[in-house]
Amino acid sequence: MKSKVYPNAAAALDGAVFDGMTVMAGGFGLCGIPENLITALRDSNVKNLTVIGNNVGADDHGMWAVLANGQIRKVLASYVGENKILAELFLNGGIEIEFNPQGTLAERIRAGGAGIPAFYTRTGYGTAVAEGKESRQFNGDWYVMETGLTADLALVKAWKGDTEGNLVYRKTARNFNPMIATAGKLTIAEVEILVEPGELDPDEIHTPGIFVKRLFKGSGYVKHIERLTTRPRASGAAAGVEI
Amino acid sequence: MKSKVYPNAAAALDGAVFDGMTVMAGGFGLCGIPENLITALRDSNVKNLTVIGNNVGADDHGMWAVLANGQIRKVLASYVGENKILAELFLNGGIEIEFNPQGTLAERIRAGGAGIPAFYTRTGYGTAVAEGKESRQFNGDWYVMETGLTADLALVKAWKGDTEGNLVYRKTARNFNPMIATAGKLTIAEVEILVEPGELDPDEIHTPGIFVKRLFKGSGYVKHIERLTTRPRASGAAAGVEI
Amino acid sequence: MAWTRDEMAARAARELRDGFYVNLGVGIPTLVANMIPPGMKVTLQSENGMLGMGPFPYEDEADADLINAGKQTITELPQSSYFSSADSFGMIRGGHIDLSILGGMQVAENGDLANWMVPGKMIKGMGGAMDLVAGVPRVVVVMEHTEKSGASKFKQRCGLPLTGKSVVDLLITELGVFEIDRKGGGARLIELAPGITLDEIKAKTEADFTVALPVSGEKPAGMKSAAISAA
Amino acid sequence: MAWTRDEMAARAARELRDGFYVNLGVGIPTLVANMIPPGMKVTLQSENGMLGMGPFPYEDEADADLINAGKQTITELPQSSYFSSADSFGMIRGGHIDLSILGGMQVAENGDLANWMVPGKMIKGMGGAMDLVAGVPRVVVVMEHTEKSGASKFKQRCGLPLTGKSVVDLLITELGVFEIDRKGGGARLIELAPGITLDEIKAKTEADFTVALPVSGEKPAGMKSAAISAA
Repeated sequence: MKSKVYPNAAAALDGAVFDGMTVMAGGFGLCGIPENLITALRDSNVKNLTVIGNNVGADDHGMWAVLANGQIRKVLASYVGENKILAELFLNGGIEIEFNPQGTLAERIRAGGAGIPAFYTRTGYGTAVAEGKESRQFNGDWYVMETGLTADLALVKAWKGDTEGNLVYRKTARNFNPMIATAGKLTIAEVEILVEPGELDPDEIHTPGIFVKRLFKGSGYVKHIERLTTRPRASGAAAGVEI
Repeated sequence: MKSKVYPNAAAALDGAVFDGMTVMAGGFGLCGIPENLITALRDSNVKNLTVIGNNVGADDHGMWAVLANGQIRKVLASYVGENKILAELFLNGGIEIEFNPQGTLAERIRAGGAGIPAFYTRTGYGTAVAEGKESRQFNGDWYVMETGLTADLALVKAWKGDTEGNLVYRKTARNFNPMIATAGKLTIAEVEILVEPGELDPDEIHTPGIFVKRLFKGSGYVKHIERLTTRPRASGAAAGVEI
Repeated sequence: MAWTRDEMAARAARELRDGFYVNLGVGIPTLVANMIPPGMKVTLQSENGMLGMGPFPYEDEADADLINAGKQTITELPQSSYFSSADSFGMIRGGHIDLSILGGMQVAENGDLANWMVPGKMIKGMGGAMDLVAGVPRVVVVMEHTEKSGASKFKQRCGLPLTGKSVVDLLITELGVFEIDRKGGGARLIELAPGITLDEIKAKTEADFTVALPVSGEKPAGMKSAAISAA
Repeated sequence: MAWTRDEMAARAARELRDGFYVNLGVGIPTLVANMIPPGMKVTLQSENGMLGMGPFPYEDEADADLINAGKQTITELPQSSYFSSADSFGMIRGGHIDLSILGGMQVAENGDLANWMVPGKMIKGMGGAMDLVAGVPRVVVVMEHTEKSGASKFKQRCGLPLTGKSVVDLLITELGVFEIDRKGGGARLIELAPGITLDEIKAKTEADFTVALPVSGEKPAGMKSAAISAA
């Protein structure tokens, strides 16, 4: 079988991108984002992208680079603060943003990957989010119908991966990555540590290899921290300072 | 805080059962079933139960005991072979069975635990399973609406658990347990190995403790194998014999 | 004298119960984490995928892979667990979190909440707020009682786009505390900050509310205030 | 001469492709696991929550916590992973499994499949079969061509309750192989078992089908057979 392992992000992305495509990318803020793949996506210069993810990077970081390069036409996200270029593009009509409640976005992506075309959620009932959607009562409560989401390309970042594409995430860098891994027609993963099959405990694999068609060992991780908050060594209290 | 840990199944079940209640139990066949809790449920003698699970035990094993004790009025399951008493009860009208496709059952339980009152699936469209349910087209394909399931009581079996209720399952004994843990108004877990918080890797916890209100260390596990299939030491082939 | 931010957080902390799993929003609600009574076990959920949030890290401990929903670096505890965003919001939507304490821009007397956008301003997005108010069985909002203009933020009806409809159970402002019957509709004032008079809070409140203050000697209840329109 | 069970499984194994993720049903389909061509990488899924099913265990290795969907004891491989039933059927329903090979009671010329119940007999349940045929993009059914009575099991229309509507892509019996256009409808015979004549298979088949057998010299296609009613 042709190996799933590629030498780097550019090689892994080769032949996988086209103008007008829909791309999902994992991450919450800048935590757990596929840094190498995002850079390669920018370098590919594909245009008119629809990008689905919880955020769209932050000034100078992450998906911001693709945005700043003028490649994005539409965004589906739950929160886009800390991103001046996006704010400008949005206000002058240069970009379309569809806001999704974070849980609805996560569930829509899971549904897309799991063959569920639509589901109902109480989230957003009676708000602007429900406009144009079916609202319906179950057991006396009102719910909104939301549809599943898939993408032409799904980009995820894991901590460890084996050559079969099995992935393990680390701490809160897991976030949207597991669902996004299931929702791409083509899913590419970058990992910090690439191991051989058998080195991951099969009970502890978060994303089974079936979902990952290509993967590579990433390099040069920045892992920029958006809000470094700490507490002094002397104190035992939870209160801390933002640096 | 009152500890979540109970000395045994009977103590954990105390005050949690009542006639006419709905009970979910984890397991696939006899693999990963909450053996101690099922025995305690039988000993409780509560009646008119609705039992939700993939199967309802097998002759002389598992939920069969509760069935043989005349406690079950209705069953929701995907497969009930290997169970003579159930077959007899069903044929003479002594019990109601609602058959659910296995994936639909798993997803209905997940939905119930995740606050999703209904979803659509292609599974069962155009079959007896779709009768009386809404069928609907999305993107040109037909789907059936299925509803979420919850229970008054959810019984699960894990391999390891800590005193906070965090659970880890082992191999294919995971099966329906993780979703069922989320779908009970009260969820009780039995574990083979009970540990202190910090002994489970937080990245490897399958069921976060929030879902588990009571737990105990089980004992006397039988773990009956329904179909022992092996291969001879000499052979390297996958073919084997059923013993 | 009106409550300070810390005092508002302390009042919100009185809503905690032993064994609760709680989600705290950014701003004043975050301060509640420092006010969990000694001996009480409260587990904090962070909707980006963690249960059992610990304190901020020492400077040399900060880990880019470990942040809360406010994107601040945090730490884990022995009982912590991590999970995906889908599982996290399954937990929230499924009603497993006992209590959510959030900030607000406007609250209406029927429990409607607006806290995610102001028309004409850049929209940042609702993040997880809509899911939290829709899914968590008990929602406490902590906010300033009035705009800088003096306009009441506790309204007969929210003017701003809603985060959720009939979702707020308790409103804490610097002037007092209101209980809201999110099913039946209707608010009642149950506490006043020290030195705040009923007349003052009425004057600064647009919402209709009844009064049920615990006073020595008598317990007023069902006293309907006049509706006071502001702005 | 009609194919044996092993030969039917071997024919089904020819549908495997390098890199495929495959789900095998009980009965003849299970035999396909032993017929994966050398050098070809095929990963077997078991719908009770495992990818990368290994061979049966040595007797002293059998583990009650490690079974397949047929409840047989199995083993794991280095690349194996375990997951919940919800995740397993998300994988199936989401179209991530490349191929499903299943047994059948009846198949219709439009791709309908019946393989889970016979009215009047004790119903055991459909297990995962309905999800597999609904979710997997390519479904191969391996079954005997006729009942013991001689009645054709490849029908114009299934008489038994359906497992799935328009779900079968390929039907393999001991007499031959039929391709089914599950979208457009219509079946065509593409192979005959050695020594089986077109007349014989026509006589034993109720379904309408065209013939597109690879013969030396010519390639017949679109030859419409007469509908032959059985039973």
